[in-house]
Amino acid sequence: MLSFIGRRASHSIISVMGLLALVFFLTRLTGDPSSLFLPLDSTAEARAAFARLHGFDQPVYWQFLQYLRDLLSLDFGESVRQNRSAMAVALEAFPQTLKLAVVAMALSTILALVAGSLAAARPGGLFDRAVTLVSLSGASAPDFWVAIVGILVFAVTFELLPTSGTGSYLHWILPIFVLMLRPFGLLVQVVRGAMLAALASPYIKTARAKGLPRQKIIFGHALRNSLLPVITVAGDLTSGLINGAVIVETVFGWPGIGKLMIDAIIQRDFAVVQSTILVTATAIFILNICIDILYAVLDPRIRY
Amino acid sequence: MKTRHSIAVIAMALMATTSGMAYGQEAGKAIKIVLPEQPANLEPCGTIITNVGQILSQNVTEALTVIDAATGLPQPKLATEWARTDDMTWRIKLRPGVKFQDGTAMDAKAVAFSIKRMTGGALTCNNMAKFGDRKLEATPVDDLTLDIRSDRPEPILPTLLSVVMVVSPNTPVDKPVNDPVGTGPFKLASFDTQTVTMDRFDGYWGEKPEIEKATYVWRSESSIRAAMVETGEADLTPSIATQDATNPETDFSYLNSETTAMRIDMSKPPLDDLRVRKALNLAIDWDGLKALFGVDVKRASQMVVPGINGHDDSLQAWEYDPDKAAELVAEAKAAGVPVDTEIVLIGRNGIYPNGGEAMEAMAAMWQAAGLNVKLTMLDVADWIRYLQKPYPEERGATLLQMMHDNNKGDAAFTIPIFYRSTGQYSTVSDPALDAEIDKALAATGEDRMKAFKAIFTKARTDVVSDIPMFHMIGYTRVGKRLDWKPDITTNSEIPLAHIRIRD
Amino acid sequence: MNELAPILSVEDLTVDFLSDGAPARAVDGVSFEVRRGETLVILGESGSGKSVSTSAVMDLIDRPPGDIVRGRISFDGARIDGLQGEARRVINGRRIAMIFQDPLAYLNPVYTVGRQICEIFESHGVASGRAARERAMDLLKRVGIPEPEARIDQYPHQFSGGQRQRVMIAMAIALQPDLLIADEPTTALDVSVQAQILDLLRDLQGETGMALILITHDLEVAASMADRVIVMNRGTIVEAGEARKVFTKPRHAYTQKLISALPHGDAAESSNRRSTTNSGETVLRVENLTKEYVVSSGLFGRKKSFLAVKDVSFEVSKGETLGIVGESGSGKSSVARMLLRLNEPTAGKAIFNGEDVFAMEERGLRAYRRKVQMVFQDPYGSMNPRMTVRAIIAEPWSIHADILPRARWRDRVAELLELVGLKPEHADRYPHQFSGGQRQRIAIARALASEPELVICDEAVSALDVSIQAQIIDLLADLRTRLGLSYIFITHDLPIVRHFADRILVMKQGVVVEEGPTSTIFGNPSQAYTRSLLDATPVPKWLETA
Amino acid sequence: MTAITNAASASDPAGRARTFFNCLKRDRLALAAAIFLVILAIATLAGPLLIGDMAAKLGLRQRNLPPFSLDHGWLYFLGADTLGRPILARLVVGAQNTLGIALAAVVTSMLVGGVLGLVAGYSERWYSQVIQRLADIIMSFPSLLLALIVLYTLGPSISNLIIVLALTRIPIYLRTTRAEVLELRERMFVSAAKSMGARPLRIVLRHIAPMALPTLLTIAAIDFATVILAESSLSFLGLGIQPPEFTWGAMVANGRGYLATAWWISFWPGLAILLTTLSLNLLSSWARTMADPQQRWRLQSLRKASR
Repeated sequence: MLSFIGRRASHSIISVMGLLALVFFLTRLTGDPSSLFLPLDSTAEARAAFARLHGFDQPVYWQFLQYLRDLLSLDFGESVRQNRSAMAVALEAFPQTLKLAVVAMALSTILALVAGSLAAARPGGLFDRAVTLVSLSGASAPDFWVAIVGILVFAVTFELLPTSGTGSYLHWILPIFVLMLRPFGLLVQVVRGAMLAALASPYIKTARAKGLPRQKIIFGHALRNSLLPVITVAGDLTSGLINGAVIVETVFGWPGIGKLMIDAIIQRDFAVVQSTILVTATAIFILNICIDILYAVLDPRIRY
Repeated sequence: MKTRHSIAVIAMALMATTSGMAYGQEAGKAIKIVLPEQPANLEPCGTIITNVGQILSQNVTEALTVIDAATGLPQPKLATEWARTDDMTWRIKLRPGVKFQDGTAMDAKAVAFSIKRMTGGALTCNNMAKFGDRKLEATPVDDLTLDIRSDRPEPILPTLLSVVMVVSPNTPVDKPVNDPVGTGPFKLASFDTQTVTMDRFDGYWGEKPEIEKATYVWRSESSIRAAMVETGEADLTPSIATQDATNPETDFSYLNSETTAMRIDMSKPPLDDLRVRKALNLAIDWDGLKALFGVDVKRASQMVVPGINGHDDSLQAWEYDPDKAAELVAEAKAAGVPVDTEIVLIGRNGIYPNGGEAMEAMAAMWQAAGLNVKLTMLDVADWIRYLQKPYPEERGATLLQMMHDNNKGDAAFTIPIFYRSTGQYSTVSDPALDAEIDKALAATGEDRMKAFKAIFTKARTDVVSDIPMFHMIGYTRVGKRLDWKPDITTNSEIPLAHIRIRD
Repeated sequence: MNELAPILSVEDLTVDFLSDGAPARAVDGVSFEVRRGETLVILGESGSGKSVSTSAVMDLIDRPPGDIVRGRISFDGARIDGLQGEARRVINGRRIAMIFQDPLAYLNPVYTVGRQICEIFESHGVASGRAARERAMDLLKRVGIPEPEARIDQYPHQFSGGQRQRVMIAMAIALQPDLLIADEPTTALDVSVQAQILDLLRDLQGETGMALILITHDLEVAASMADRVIVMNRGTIVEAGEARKVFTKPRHAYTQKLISALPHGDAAESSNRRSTTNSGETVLRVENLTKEYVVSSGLFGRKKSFLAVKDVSFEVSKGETLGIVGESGSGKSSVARMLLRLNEPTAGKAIFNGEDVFAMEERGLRAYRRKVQMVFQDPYGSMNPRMTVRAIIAEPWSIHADILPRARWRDRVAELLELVGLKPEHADRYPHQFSGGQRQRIAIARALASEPELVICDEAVSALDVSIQAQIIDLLADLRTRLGLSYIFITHDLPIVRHFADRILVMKQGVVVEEGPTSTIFGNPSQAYTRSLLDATPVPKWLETA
Repeated sequence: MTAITNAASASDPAGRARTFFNCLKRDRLALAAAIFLVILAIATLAGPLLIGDMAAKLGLRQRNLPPFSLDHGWLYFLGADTLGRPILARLVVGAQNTLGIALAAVVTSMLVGGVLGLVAGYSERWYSQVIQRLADIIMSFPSLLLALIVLYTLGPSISNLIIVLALTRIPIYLRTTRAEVLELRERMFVSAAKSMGARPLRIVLRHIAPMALPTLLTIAAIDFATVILAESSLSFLGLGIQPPEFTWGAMVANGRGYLATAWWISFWPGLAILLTTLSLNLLSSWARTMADPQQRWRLQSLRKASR
């Protein structure tokens, strides 16, 4: 197990380094930051001074070597626009996204487990059809559209919820709801499918032959065995959220890392792009390792 | 059954606690302003950036002068009077008894420090862009007097000084800051990824503002900003979209200092032909197009708004005349102009609300007039390559969507950039016009104004290197609690001291 | 005992499985009964409806797609068909219990065996917590699991096949049911383990006096356990009666056919299926073949290795059949896979026509793979389900372009199909449209397509019903004679090779324990292990008790 | 030996199509979805020829015309957009770009991901590792960031949009294919082919790829929906398709500012996206049931024997 984690970690480090290098060179291809950072009517002289100040006048490979050298001393660079350490900027935004992602994923996983297994208990029944239709519809609507309509309906028309921002628990409801739509829709399908497969499996016959109560068969035996595929999908969806709650962050003014990353690349604030990537990629790799460990915990047959 | 019942109970309880609750309105004289964009930093040298200026200008930091929105002329602020001592030098008298928020006295040395910090080159200063390549040198004469010398005659230096934010001499000279200390009526309290807050500065030299505390937040969607003011979550939001400005009680329109236009690349055929350029102006259904920009926008005939020194009120904008346009195109074609050449219309994403739709509409109208116009929408970075010299070598005939903002009161911030052959955005190359522009820039008073007007007339009728579209309208939603009206300066500053709270 | 009223009686049970077309009748008008303390064996080949009948007793048939058309099931005097919910729970697990063929699949993989046993006590309200655990421990001890204290917290996959079946039995007898239904309980097990499990069932029955319904396709198992037998074929009962009578004087033609196909018995010694054309010329010589696997085990696993095959040497002559016999884990299949270079050996040589197979490069290997073919245990699995029979048989020719010109393929496929006893028009069908025996014929046709010298049969008949096994072996023997082939015939079932193999190699834990001519191995085995394999073959019950 | 199980019906194509259709009829939701998709396909292919010109016709005098009125002709039945163009015509024309982009992206990512997955799964050489690390990198590369970088470096165009969308989906196919291959290559018929001397290329193409394909196709159906939504997200951020080209996603994004005043501008394209993706999801779930022998009976008309 330890050797497995070690192997995974070393793979992850290779991948993160590859990712950083890729991002470094790709972002440098997107153009000169001075044209965006300085006002339109700045002089060429001012632009040259700006480039010199931030090292953009050096060849790209040289910039990369310097970046690597600085990385070794845990210097992740300065944000050109925010006038402070890029890593500090990224680490400030990351928990905001993480909070959203964790809550949204936890809720949608739990709800999907309940709804999906109830649907699978009577496949083709009214509840099954309703759950399928509702969850898939939610997953099929453009999220920004749902978000804006949600604000207009719940915050403006009925004044039940705040429009946006952070603060009280009420501020969480709409963003979480919007974030949950897609994971919930997909997970319900996964749970339902896995449950149907589990319910048709031999050990369920044994449980029935043993005279176990129905609930115990469904939730104790079938659901427990359906968890693995659910966790795989939930893990992928979580990585997606960590990387890309951009829409929700933008609409609801949630100061997360997704929006930060997008803004940073739009403004060519390269150091911030690098730092956000480093933070999210590390988080995702840690998440993946956690999922592998969870696998081993949930399925005693898996040994690394 | 039982669970369903309890869900209903929870839902009811939730509604009971939330309905009728008001968000964000803190008791007392505190207000919340919601901006379209997060300020990346709060460096006082970057106040010409809209979201920095709207927070800092007139609130935390003040300049030596301030531009009068109505006349475009500089008014005293930290400077009380100024005079030109020779061609190159202005002598400034400072307001006595002014203190920075850190307790330091505002004196000639402090102002010289601020000018040096700005021009020294140790940090990237956005506001410097307004000075172009001028060199400034400030020399204190006594405590409250200083001389500012420029490397060439500068008739409008007092106007330029309105972008020089005076900061405490304790500010680091070589590093940008996010905690500026100025002389303004408000003192910065906090700045994080969600809010900027500021408290009233009790040692302020001027009239004590009514507001005690201000909070700034930001949301990018206009409809959500409008909704926040509507629900009382915020008190004020600048620049909402036309379609969101639906409530005449709270939504104020004001002519801002922006002028939208299309720049015609005069160097490439068929755009090198005057008839084609005129046809471009005539082929647009201006009244129809206006609907996209908001009913209150003003049709523009020149690149500066009324109130700017040099604006010609008598200059008429082009009218919609599709027949005449077609006629001109036909004429040009007959004269051998390759009017069928593809003309690339370059739009910029998000340049102003409905900007993309406006480009689509204009492209369609030009196509209807018989011109081969193809629309391409570019991102800022790509778009800038076409905006600024040196232009891309491989470009063909282009029309470029642009928006010009002159809020500095003088056409000198407009004319040389667009019409002088060396101008950064210029496609004009006319030595006679260059000479005329140079003369106008050196002139003062009435002469200066007349010369500018003549140039604008020439640009509109004889040169036609651009298609001025509209003087833009900003819509600001102001909560009913506040007594304040936006004006032309709102795009660059929201002076909290002017805001009153209704009882 | 026979005077007692039947504990279970099934009358006129008819079960359909529904699909798009006409319903498929799985069980048709089946009636039987079983009394306390009695063992009823339901004997039948796959698809005969024997499992469906007993599943109906426990309400384990999913409806739909299952559909009980009619029938009446009474238990201890009361009707139990149609019972649902709580009423069903009183019966299932408490009064009737069931064990299944494949305990690895039928045990929940994610729970410890202890938990799965305790669950019965808990959900029937008999005991819980520590008490339940104590009782589970006793049960494990009773069914012969060594060190139950340690093993109670282990998961099903950590047990061997026989132990898993013991765990299943422990679960089944937890509440001392009146009736135990055992559905092919020993099918996947080695003969020696099978004997132990059958003994255990017999002992338990003796202790508790429960009734036992044993479902099996294995005539010997049936004979060794049954008081009474019913024989099922295609959903109906073809013969029923006292075990001894049915086995010694079968009346129905189907039963007669079954019993005559029994490959065991001394008559096999005079079988004509053995080779007649052994020339003595060596085709393949294997020397010191060894395979070592590296495995890690446990949560913080250390690397461990074990020898799957150790120092195995043998020779195969032209026209000869070499039988390799061994129980699961004996390394016999590893030998086969290495000989085809599907796995690489750790050490050793295999000389085929003078060349070392393990030293062959790409080219030589391809030529070698023409000359040596394999017939796999599961004919269905060894054929691509998306290919027609024609494409399957022609595959060797598309791999080795020089065997046969494309124009001749069609005719040759027809020839080969006829050779293995199928019709040429079968060529356009897909594997799933054939029965198990037919599929194995197709697999043999494919093996013959490249005109091999040596065919390796890895458990080639183990998955087939008894009556089919004999047919396939006859076919193989016939082909050997006609085409001059050599065979390596790998199996776990010693009696099967008795009348087919010329020489036999007995393997145990990767090592050859005994080697010799077939008659010597059967008549006078020198090794205890070989003897134990022969002895483990069940003996009919009436002989034992007589 | 004479019995050949369920002989003729399953192999003859017409019979199979009928069985298929019968199963579709049994699942009302899937049937509705299929009908919707067929109508959509017809409209997408034929519509632009008939009313394509109308989609670009300006009508600044009828900006934001409300729906459900026939005063301006049936094309304006769903209302008009911010430039007064008929929404109905734009929906039909926009479908071509929307579905075309999604289809191209899904097919590209399926092919590239599938091939890489076959290689990574079948080969144990160094490049298998490289492919997997690359997949890891793309998986942890935020898709929107990737989109931005590609669009900034290559410029906005439909083909670049397809590249972006395809690139972000490749790992899904790669990982699925690899997992399938890892399982399939242990299957007996692969061993059989190997023992007959088949070369790796033949084994992969003839035996493994066709078996992995159904799984990939099921994923592709859901992915199609995902790509349509991803494209609309890009449009929301201003990075999607650029005017004058448009997709449903771009229409929703453009109309979002009018939700409070002219809801129909973004509602109809939003509904089109929702119905299309919903239909694909429903059909994909139907197909999964069909493919599972243990579950297929749920879609069959179970005729009981007479009692």
